[in-house]
Amino acid sequence: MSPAPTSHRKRIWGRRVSAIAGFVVTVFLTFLGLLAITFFIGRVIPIDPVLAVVGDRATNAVYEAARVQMGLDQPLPVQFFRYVVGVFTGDLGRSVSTGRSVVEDISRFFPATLEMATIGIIIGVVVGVPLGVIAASRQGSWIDQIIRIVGLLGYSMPAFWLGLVGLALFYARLRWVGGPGRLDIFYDGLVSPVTGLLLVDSLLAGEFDIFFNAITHLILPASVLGFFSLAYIARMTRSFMLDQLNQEFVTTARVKGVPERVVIWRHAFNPIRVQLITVIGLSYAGLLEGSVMIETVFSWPGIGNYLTTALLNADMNAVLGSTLVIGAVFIFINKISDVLYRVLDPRAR
Amino acid sequence: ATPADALVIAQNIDDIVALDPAQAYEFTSGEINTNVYDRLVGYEAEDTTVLAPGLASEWVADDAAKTITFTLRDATFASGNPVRPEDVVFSFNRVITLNLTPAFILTQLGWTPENMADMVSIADGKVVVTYEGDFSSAFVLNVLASRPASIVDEVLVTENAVGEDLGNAWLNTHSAGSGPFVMSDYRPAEIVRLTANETYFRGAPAMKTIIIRHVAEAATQQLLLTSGDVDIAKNLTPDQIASLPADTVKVETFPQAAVHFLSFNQKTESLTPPAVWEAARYLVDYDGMTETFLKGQMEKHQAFWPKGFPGSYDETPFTYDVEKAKQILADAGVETPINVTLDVINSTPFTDIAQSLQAGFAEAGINFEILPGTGAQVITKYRERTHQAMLLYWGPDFMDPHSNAKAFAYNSDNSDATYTATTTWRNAWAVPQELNDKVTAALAEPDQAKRNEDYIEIQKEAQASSPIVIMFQAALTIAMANNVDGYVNGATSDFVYYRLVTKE
Amino acid sequence: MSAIELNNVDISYGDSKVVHGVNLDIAEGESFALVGESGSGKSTILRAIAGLAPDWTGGISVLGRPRTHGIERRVARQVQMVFQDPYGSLHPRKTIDAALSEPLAINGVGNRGERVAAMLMAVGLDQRFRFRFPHQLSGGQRQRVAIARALMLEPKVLLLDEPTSALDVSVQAEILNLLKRLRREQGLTYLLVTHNLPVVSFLCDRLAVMRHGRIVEVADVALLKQGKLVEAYSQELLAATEGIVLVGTPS
Amino acid sequence: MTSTRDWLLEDSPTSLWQANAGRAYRVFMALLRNPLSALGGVIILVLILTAIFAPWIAPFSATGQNLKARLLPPSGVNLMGTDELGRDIFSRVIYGSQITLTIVGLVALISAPLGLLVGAVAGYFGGWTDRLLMGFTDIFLSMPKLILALAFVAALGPGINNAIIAIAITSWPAYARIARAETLTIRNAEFIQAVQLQGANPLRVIVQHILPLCTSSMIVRVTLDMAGVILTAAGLGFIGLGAQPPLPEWGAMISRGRTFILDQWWVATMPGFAIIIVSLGFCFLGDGLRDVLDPKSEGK
Amino acid sequence: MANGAPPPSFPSRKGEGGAEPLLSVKNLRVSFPTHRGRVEVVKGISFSVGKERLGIVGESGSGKSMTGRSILKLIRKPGLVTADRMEFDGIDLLSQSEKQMRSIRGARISMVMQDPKFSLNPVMTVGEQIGEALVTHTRLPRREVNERIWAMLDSVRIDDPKRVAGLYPHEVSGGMGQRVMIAMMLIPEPELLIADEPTSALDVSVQAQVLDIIDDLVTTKGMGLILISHDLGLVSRYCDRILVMNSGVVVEECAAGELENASHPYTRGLLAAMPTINEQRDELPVLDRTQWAGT
Ligand SMILES: Nc1ncnc2c1ncn2[C@@H]1O[C@H](COP(=O)(O)OP(=O)(O)OP(=O)(O)O)[C@@H](O)[C@H]1O
Ligand SMILES: Nc1ncnc2c1ncn2[C@@H]1O[C@H](COP(=O)(O)OP(=O)(O)OP(=O)(O)O)[C@@H](O)[C@H]1O
Ligand SMILES: [Mg+2]
Ligand SMILES: [Mg+2]
Repeated sequence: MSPAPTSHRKRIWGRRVSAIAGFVVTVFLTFLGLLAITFFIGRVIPIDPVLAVVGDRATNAVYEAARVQMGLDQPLPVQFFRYVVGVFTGDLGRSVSTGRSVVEDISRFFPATLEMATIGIIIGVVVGVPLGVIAASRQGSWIDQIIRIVGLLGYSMPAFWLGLVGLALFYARLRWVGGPGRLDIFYDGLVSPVTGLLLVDSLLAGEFDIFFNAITHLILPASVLGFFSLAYIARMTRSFMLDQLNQEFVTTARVKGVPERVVIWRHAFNPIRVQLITVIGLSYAGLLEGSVMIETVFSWPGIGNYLTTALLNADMNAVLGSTLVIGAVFIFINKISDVLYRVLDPRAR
Repeated sequence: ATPADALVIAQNIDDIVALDPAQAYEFTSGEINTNVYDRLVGYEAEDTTVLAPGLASEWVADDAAKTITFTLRDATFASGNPVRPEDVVFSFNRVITLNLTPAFILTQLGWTPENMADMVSIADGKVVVTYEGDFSSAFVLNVLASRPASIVDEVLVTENAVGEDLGNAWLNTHSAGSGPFVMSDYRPAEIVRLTANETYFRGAPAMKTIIIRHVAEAATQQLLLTSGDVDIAKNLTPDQIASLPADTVKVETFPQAAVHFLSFNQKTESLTPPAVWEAARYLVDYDGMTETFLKGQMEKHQAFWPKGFPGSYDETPFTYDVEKAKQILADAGVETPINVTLDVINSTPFTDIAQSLQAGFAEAGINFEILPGTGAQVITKYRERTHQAMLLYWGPDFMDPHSNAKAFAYNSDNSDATYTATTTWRNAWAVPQELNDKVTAALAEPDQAKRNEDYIEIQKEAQASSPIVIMFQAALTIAMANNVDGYVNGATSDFVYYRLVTKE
Repeated sequence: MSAIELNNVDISYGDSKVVHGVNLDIAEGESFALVGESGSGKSTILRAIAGLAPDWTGGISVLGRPRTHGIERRVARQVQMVFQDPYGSLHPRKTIDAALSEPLAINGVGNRGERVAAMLMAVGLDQRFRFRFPHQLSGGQRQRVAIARALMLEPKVLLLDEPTSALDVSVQAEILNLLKRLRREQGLTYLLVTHNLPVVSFLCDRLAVMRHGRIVEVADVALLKQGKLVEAYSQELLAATEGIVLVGTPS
Repeated sequence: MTSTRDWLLEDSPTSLWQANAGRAYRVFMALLRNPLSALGGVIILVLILTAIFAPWIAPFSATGQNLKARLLPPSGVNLMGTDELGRDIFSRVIYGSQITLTIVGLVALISAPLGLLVGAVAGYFGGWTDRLLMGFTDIFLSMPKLILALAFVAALGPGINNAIIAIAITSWPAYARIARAETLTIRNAEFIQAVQLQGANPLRVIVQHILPLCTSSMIVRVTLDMAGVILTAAGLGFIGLGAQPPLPEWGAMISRGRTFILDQWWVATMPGFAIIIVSLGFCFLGDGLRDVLDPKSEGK
Repeated sequence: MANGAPPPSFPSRKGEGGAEPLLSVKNLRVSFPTHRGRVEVVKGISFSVGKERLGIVGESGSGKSMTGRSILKLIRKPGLVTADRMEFDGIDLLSQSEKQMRSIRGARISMVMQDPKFSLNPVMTVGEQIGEALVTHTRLPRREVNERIWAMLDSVRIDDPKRVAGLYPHEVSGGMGQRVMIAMMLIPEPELLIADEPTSALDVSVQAQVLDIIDDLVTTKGMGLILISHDLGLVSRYCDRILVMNSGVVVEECAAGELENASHPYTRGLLAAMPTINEQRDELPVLDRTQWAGT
């Protein structure tokens, strides 16, 4: 039962190395699977990608030349292999609908979405978590019912509808917020993109006007997104909290005479932080893709818009590239919540 | 509110694939090319129906020798480089060498990469254009007024060429023309910014900046317009237009060259009887649609060459008459019901038209199963001739009746192998030889008046019997702020001009 | 022939070995107890015999035949196990009838309805209970059902893992009586895990005391009754038990 | 009446049928006792009845056009107004319930059992089976769901059936995860070990013993997800890849009506309300079911 | 015995209890709604405790824990507690607000919860949780709090208090968990301790150790103890007085030493049903529930 310490350490090391290797392999395989599925879906789409390049009136010669140039004359496995090789050398190919390299497109569109989704998730967390906690701690009261219903509404409302109504009300009628797009026309193109996140770039450039203008444009779409994540987060928080509040150790805390505030936040809330992180991670990832609908309504030059347009034009490089990026973010977020899980939950250490 | 010297437009611009005039083939890129480049001759903002001198101040046509000699005016590109005959030669050569989509417009003139040195040359500081084929110089001038014939700045383009691309990549994001504007910024699916060219030979435009902002949602465009954050909204529906506030917004209507049609693929057995074609003409509720959801957006038109252009045939002999259609079908012994699919682009107003057609045709026992798809999807199918019925539209490639006659009344080889981008071939309609001949003859007719007569004749024939039912001619209703003046929108997107716009 | 024979058995869970070199020989018809402190590996031994802890070395044979490492049908019909937790050992969504028919269905035995009825009778449960769900039963009733289920296949050997420790004395008595009666009637062999010495005294013939994964003592129950266990740890157990058990129970 | 009730609540049922009916009855009563879940149940019931009796309820046909009566505001004749082709929106909403119900039903029928099976098998066998199946599941999970659905529909061609398939394909992985997690907790339960000891083969253990326990949480989850399914279908309709015209699918109706949202609000709003109400109905019901079917509360 | 616990002792301290009860309860009822209407799980029991050791025994589900919890008003909606009287040291517990209860809980009455596995917060260290009980009711510098925690852990015979204080509940064994629980409830030095099955999870040898610890503290600090268990032997050994409960009712009350002479058939049945270490009976007598039903 007591092996020599060196061999013990070796075993731990071995385990750690194999854990890391396993992790890398699974991530890699997940990526490859992601690529393969998107790739093959893309190839069976009944849309001819060549047409997106040459238009519908091109002559046969022009059409064929473009086809060969796009590599579509090769057998599917070869195309896939070429694509994968490209991906690992940082080349996602060229988008036929914008005519630019996909990497360039994504580096332009993705930050816009990221910015919106991030503000959205911040709203969702800052509002949703306390709401969930309040609802749980007053289970059954009217305030709980209202929070529940608000939460369920978030599940039941079409996002594009809410976005349009929001625009009509807060922008057109009340003029409280900026309209569609990331900035007023007047400010457009004044700061050169560094990170692509306008809020950050404008601060870096010291352009506070632009910063505030960007906020007025961002706030509405982010709030709409935020509403959906808020609904989800509040709901999950409530249900986690209820689970905790019914636990014996909460009663134990009460037996000690601990104030209710401490019971709720320290005893009931602390244990669910970990679960909440997973929930938040999930809904953050959800927001990234959920922005597809919102972006159309708000003319937001984001990745969701890019992706759908690309999809509808069989612009497969663009579709693959954006799916890859969003998928990568999904995987990344999942892993981050795994790591945080380990850091925050003593049971998992 | 928008700045006084800037025109802000809300428009769906995600159709842009390329902006290089040698490659551009979409509506929006056509618009931008027109405002950024000049051609030797062209239809100008002041009157879009008259062919006017462009970079060529004058020209001499020799129909016998099949040459036209152009004298260039004294102009400069926006870059400051002078416009030289070499630029013209370079520009035409580029199109033929690159051989991208719109090249076919120029290759009609018999130009090939091999013979270009002979076909376009410089003599005495003038450009001599030679063409080959049975057509008149009038036709050639129309071709040279088209988009791919735009003149680019050879010096600037060559500086920015990469490898063998003749500057193609660079021109897709920059401009190198002599037109009234310079494209100063283009971000796909986001924005196009045009800046005034102060050295434009017709005089610098009043608007210093034109901003075309990508807004896909019509409702959002409407919001932006009524809020005063844009000056023009381009893609509003008739219903939206009807409800705009008259005190701040005005609406202008521009007839368009595009015709909308319903066509039957002749590879579908049940759609081959001419009686079905004829009955179909009585099953479209032309007036019902144009008076309601197509109001201001389409006009009833039943021949392939649009109204308002020389050679058009404006009679509309068919009306919605279910009984008559039933009679025609019964007389011909066509068995109903006929069940076919109808492919349609899944956006307004196409789906609405399709649904209206569906309701109308069902009355006579022709049942459509509507298959909406994205534009790309529908075109893919169309190109493969795997559709059954199709609801689509056609805009001429250049403003000569032949452009449409070829598409709607000419098909000399209906075999699968010889793909042709005409409506006739794509619907597998083997046009009767007699009609084919008439189209060829009209093209070669040097007398303009006679030529127009010929086209009217061809249209009458095609209207009487063809599996293509032309229903409407499009119109553009564009809503703009009251203070915007001088916006010109000709019959196609190639005729959109911003240089006369002023704002009070 | 011995019912259960363990020959120098080591059992591990993953990397940690929890049972070390255990030898046991239980005769057919015997009732044998395993006692010892918590975590000493008592349950683990039972699980290994049943096939639920497949990671062992050494020799285990049941009714004279060596046992393989997984779950075997043949063994299933000879050896059955009753678990400690009456609440966890019955499927919450299945009626008692279903739980008792299941072993018959698995092993293709016919005439199920009657057998179930007879078995319910044998464990002293009224037919009223037949179509109830487990949550409609008390702990003791559930444990009877669990015993009944173990007996459905008419095994020779019953492995009992603390079958009464979750129950009250009053219920415990019923179950102990039941076990004693069944053994008498059906000639069963018991291997019973417990840390309750009076239970051993009531139900068993011999006992083994375990500590830290090893058997420290095997003794006759008579010695236990007389408080004459040899090993120090056994004595410690005895002392703790005596302190708490009421002295001079009425008999 | 009382005798049926007594029969149902009988403590000692005399047959399996009575036992199961009694359990169902208790669940049902518990649901009714919670006002929100009762409301949810009523909404779903109304939805089902509406779908069945649509031809009798709807005053007009769902597809009959009347171009002269376009975009009329709600009135006594057209309760919810008319749409851009002069069709009665109320009638379309009524007929739309059939489509919604079909979508919801089929998605649930396809994805939940699939997810259940994959998850249970992975969880039960563990090891390589688990790694393989879950790897596959994770790939699907790590793909943006909506995008994946979009891609599938784009590949299969637009239409309601393909939309259903696409949504089903994208929703099973979540169920597989739940089922796996649940299986992991059940797998080592003593009652599972007991059937293993009786010689049951894995198939039997999974199908007869593990799956029934996963179903209640699955039912809850599926019910709660139905709102999402409706919204995804609507989203596909919004992009034009869902139901084809003239089918009165609510999402497609909103999508078409969205250009009118500023001036003829009812065109998009009425089907919007329908979606919200039905989704809410499913959410309420799911919430209630969770409380009722929760094994922790089962015993009481 | 491992740590030389004192031999079984039955000191008589009954007099104090009789004189001025610390807690007196009269006609306590606890009910819960079920689908058959409200069900009473405690049906009007009365008792009083002084500075003595009161044992409550009874089978599972007889309402022992509910009795203990209702004293601290820990029963949450929809559970309902009523009583004619529930007085602790002159304070009417029934009329106390939640806030006032908080100053009583822990500081003056505390309760060792039944199951240490679920009764300890999984994400707080054992030390923090013990300290919390102290910090809530007193103002002490951090250092002193730590000292007290270690001292307390030491007094419940935990070998390495400093290390154990830094552990999380899942890192301690069941026996240690129960000792931690006890430490946590004793550190504010309450006047009355309710111990609900403090040893149910332990095997006999550890059980004895733990109970000896409590007993020791009761004796030295002079507090009242209510010991809840289902084990007759255990209660009779560690308590002065015993209440026997059955389905929400007290069926017997007697001094611990006189348990053998208990008169109620239920109590007698329980006693008889226990096997002994030197068991000679061939069959254990089982409770005949009809005998005492209706009490
Ligand atoms: N599945 C498992 N994985 C790893 N270790 C285990 C597992 N099950 C039990 N153990 C360990 O094996 C040892 C023996 O456990 P076992 O359950 O056999 O003890 P026991 O004698 O039955 O104790 P108790 O009286 O508490 O039931 C313990 O240290 C336990 O922690
Ligand atoms: N929330 C509740 N709703 C309904 N009944 C409940 C509730 N909580 C407890 N009960 C019931 O109250 C009765 C008494 O429970 P209690 O916990 O006091 O028993 P106990 O004597 O402590 O038993 P054990 O020895 O098992 O701990 C039990 O029958 C239990 O089912
Ligand atoms: Mg054990
Ligand atoms: Mg209790």
